[in-house]
Amino acid sequence: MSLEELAFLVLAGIAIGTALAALLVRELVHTILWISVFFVALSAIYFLLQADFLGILQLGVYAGAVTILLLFGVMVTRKRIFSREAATGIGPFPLALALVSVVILAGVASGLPTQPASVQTYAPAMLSQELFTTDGGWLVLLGLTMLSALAGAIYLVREGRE
Amino acid sequence: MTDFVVAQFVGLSAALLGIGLFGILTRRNFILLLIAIEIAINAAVLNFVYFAGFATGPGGVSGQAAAVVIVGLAATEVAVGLAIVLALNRQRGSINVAEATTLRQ
Amino acid sequence: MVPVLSLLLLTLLAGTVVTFLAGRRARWVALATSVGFLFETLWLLDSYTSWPGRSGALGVPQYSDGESYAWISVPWLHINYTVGIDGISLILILLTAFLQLATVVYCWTESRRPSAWFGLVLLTCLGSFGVFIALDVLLFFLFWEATLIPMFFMIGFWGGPRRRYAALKFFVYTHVASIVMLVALLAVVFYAHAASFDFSDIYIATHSSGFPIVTQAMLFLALFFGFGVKFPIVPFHTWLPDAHVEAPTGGSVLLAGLLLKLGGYGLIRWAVEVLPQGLAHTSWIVYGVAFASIIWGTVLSLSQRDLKRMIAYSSINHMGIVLLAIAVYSSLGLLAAVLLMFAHGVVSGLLFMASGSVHHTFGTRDIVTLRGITPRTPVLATMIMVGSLASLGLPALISFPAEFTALLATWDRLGYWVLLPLVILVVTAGFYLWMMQRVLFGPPQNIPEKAHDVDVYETAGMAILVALIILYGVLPGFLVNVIVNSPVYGFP
Amino acid sequence: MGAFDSLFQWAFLVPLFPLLGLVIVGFFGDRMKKAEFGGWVAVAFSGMAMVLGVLIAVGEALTPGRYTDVSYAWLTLPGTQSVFSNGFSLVMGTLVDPISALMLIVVNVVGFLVMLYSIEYMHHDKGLPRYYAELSLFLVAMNGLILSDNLLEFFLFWELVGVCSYFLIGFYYEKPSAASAAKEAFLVTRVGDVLFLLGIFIYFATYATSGGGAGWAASGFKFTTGSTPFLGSLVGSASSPTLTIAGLMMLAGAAGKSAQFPLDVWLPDAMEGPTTVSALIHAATMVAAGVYLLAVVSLFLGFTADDRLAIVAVGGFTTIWAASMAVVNTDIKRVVAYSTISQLGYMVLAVGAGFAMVGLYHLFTHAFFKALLFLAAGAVIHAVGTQDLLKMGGLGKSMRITSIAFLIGALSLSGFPGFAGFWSKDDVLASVYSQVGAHPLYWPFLLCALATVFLTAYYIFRAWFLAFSGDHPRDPTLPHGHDAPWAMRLPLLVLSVLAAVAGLFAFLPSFSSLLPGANVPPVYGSTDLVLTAVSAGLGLGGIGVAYVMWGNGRVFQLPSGSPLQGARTVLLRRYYMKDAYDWIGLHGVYRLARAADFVDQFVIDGSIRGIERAFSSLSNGMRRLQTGVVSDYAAYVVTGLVGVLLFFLFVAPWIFRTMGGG
Repeated sequence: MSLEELAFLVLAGIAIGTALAALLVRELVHTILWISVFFVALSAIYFLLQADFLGILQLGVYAGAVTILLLFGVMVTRKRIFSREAATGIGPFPLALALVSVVILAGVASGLPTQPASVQTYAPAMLSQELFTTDGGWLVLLGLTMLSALAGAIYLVREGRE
Repeated sequence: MTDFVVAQFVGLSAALLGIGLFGILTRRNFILLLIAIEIAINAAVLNFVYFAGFATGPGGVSGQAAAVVIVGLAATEVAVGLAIVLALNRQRGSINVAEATTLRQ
Repeated sequence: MVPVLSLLLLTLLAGTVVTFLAGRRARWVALATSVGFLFETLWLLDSYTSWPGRSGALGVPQYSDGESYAWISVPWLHINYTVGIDGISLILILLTAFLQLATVVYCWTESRRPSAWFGLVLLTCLGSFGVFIALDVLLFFLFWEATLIPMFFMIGFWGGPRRRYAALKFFVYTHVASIVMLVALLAVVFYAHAASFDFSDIYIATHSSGFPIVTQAMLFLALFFGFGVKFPIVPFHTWLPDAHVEAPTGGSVLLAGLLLKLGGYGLIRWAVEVLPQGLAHTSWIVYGVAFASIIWGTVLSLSQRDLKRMIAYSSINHMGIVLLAIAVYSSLGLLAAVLLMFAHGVVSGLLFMASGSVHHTFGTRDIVTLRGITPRTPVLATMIMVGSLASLGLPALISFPAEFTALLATWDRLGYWVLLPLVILVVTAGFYLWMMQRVLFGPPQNIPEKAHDVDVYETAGMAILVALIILYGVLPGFLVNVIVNSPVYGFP
Repeated sequence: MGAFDSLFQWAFLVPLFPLLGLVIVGFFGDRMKKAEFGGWVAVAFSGMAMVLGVLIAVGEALTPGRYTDVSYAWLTLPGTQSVFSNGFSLVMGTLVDPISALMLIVVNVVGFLVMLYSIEYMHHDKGLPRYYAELSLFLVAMNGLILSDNLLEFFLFWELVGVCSYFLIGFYYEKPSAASAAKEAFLVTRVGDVLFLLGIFIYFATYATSGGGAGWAASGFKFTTGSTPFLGSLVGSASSPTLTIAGLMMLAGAAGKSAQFPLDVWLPDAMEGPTTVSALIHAATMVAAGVYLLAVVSLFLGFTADDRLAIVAVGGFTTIWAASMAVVNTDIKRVVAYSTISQLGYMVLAVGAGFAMVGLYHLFTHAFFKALLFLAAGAVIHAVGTQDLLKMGGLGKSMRITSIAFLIGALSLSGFPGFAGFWSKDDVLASVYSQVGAHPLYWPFLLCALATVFLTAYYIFRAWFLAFSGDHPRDPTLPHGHDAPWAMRLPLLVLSVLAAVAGLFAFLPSFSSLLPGANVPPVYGSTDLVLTAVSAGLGLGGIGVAYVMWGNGRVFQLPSGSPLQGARTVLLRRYYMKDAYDWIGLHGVYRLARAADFVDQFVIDGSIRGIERAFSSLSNGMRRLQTGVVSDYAAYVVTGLVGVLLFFLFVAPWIFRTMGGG
């Protein structure tokens, strides 16, 4: 087991653990903390996969902005700090559903090659060249969506609308 | 060059997707719903990244490009989600998903 | 030569349109159209002396007065306006003409929206006339549906208390059946790779050797269902009593007189002639259904209290005998089937008119409460008696030659099975006599003061039918010699 | 050809005259000043028919033979593969031959007399035009039936006669009992007619091609082509089961119309009609049509041995069956009606034994004395207004002529030596006796016939004594009886004479050619004399016993305790046959119909409504799924996803393997 594999396994364990914790813990603020740890773990995995730019991006966008946004959302919508989140009366159905889908995907995964393979690294220049030339269209689309999302969000939360 | 086993990565993203789904289906609070969705999306981005990595040949980089775009999208999605949360909160006072059924009639 | 059939179709079409627009004078236009149509049909009748016979190796039945104009011709689909008549369709056209005239005269004093009423009456007759002359699948289906719409409105608008339910039920039953029929017909055309939608092309295609027997049997059963529901055959008959009870008198005369015959004609023309092997292999099903209809119709009419409902069930019995005559698949059987259809059309028309007048005069059709109406309304009583005696097959009246030939054909094919319809004949006589004894004879009971005998129009309408019953009862030769000039002759 | 051929051409006029009468009375009857005018028109036309009929009969008597005329193709039908392959046409025509000539006399003479009688008898009834129209229609149908020359034409008029009896029995339609009697008569005869029709099918289908040449069908199923019975020769040898069944069907038809054993329920009830109708239809003519049918079939088409046994059995048993019911009945018309049934039994017995002509001979004589009895009874009812024998009594003094007429009829009926009944009844007994040797099975039925001779004499004289002997009517309130006016008296006189001498006609040389069969007129061998003596003795014995029990005003009271009382009620209730039929009709058929109606409404219709309800509940169910909660929708999406995954991962490869692999 090379060092990297060990690192990967640890990081994967952390990711799954924090994800579960984020969803199961009662305190809303705690979920925000757990989810930020989850994002950091993911960015670490990206670094592991030689996708440095993405790692940074993940850190910046998710670990930073999204977590803060969520925190902000939590703060606004709660009457009292640390109010406990009511456990939902959920039936076994969704749990079974999630488990089944995981099992299926794992089943599919088993078909993949199991012997180790090397990971390619790409220079950020290649990435940016890819983004701005062949995948230019996606970028423009991304831009447009962001713009409209912005307008929509402003419209939704503006004052004076009864 | 670091060597990894693809299956492990796929297993990881499958697990993350499972957790995401579980979150979506069970949690009644809107914000938690958003978080669960974020987890599921990250599972997908992870897929893109490691397949980009394991791809042989120059085309692989488009995987990372796609990952970038999706991360961007996910961010906007959270923003809009929160806008909805705020609006919902102001109008209905609670952000419990089960009560927001006005669309049903 | 003169395109007679198109001319006829034109007169009826023009008449219908003008009647709709004619407002107060609608009844006169309707009368003119029906009289004109009757004369043209009579002219056609005596000009139709011989049948062009069968041509080609496969013995494709030809049609006299045939016309054919291309309608839709696409490389892979040829549909054209083909019309033509032979002995079978001519007799049924004659029935349409007579019933049309009788109904128009009978409903002369219709006060509620007369223009719409007479227009619908003419439209139904137009539709059934079209069905009898159409020799193209699409044209046939077009006219078939054309009869459905006016009848729906007649029952729906002028009907009795539960008319909406009855109209809807009637429409759904018949429409579903006609869709099955259309699909089956199209399947026959395309499956057998017929050159065009024409009857003769289909005939050639289905009779060429390549057509597998199993498909023929399946398609025949589908067609049998499609036509059977209109017959009506037993499991799918429940729409008829409801439709009749709720329909206005004129409506139920046309419904019993014409629409039921469409099913019979369609079965003979498009199912038995086109797929003879089909019938041969599924004959035991058709026999079973025919016997079931005969028994079921009669047994049920025994227990009915409403006069119209009783007559409706007895027409199920009669049409069961028609189905039996067709299923026997011999020239004698087909002749009997057509003759019986004509007879039943006239007789049930008269009976429905009479029961309509009873309802109009005494306010009720309930056999149990009506008692001894003869002293107060002798003319109406005689009409009911003639209708009932004709319906139970009295010799000097029209149904006897038809039933005699039908039962002879059944004996010829099925042997002692014929005892079943014979016993049913006695039961039919039973409930008609019970009705007559209860309604006509016996001491008069709860007769309203204002009850007066039928007025001159109703009498005239019914007199036409009574004249027919007696004329064709004493001299059935006129009908039989015409029917024989048709494909019936080539049958085994 | 004979001198009278030109006369036989006009044979079709015989049914035509009453038809004219019917048309005139029917359409102009009620417009005439007095209702009787319609009656006189009808009488005139039936008189013409009688004159022509008798002329034809005399002509036929002088030059016996078969004359067919007037052929109109009524129905030309295409042949079918299996039978009458080249099609056949049913041709209507008239056939004058010895037996139809005989019947012409009977029907038209009695018809004319009854018409004349009913002018006076129906004088104060309303609806006279309808009465005379229906009576004329009956004469048309009956004459048509006699002159028809093939089975189908026979059946046509046969059913028309049935309808006329339906109208005439139901003449007083406002009386519920009359209306139900009419319906019962028509229904019971219709049962017979339907089986008769089946017999026709069998004859037509099985014998279409037989008989040489183009076959029987080509000639339109005429009764006969040559002088010998057409199928007789064929039948004698082969006793094929189908032919036996056809014969039985004919017997069933005849039993229906002539009220023989199983189907005799309707005749006693048919007395609801006016007495003149009973006299004409239910005594002399219509009921005789059944016997005429059997005679025609046995002469022209031929019965097998089994058929003959069946016919003898039915005839023989009916004689005693009806006579026993007549013994206890107290209604004068019903007594005579039962006697008609039992006398018809004699005729059927004779035809069954193979002596069709003897049967017709008895029919000939019976028509006259039975019509006489009915008309005399009619006169009594007309005078005293009641039909109950126990109320009458001592009318002999006040109604001298009627009582004498009734006496002559009674003597003739009971076979008093010298009278008409004696000759024909003995001839029947003699002919059956001659067959007993060859067919031992005929014995019991001969014994029944002999026993009935005694019973007949007994019940008819019981009626006579009850009505006419004694010095005063038992019921004082009875209006004073007086003899009928001349219009009714004349027919009584004529019929009395005929009842007395009709038997002797057979001995006239020319007349006997009308009855060319064996044993007619009765020829007396040694054994016959013994038999005649026995039957005459039985007759006289019957009269004596009747005198002892019921003579001059005595009323015989059965001791209440005696077992015979039970027997009396059974006989009075007609062996509960009528109740059995009513029970079957009411409980059996009607209940079945109600059950069927229930099934039809709720099972068949219900199933359709059921489908409709199923669809609406399905759509309701779907509606509940839309809860509005976001996560539910997410759950549905995921379920769909899982489903698709499962399909592609597991099911598709499996299908591919099975299909692709195959």
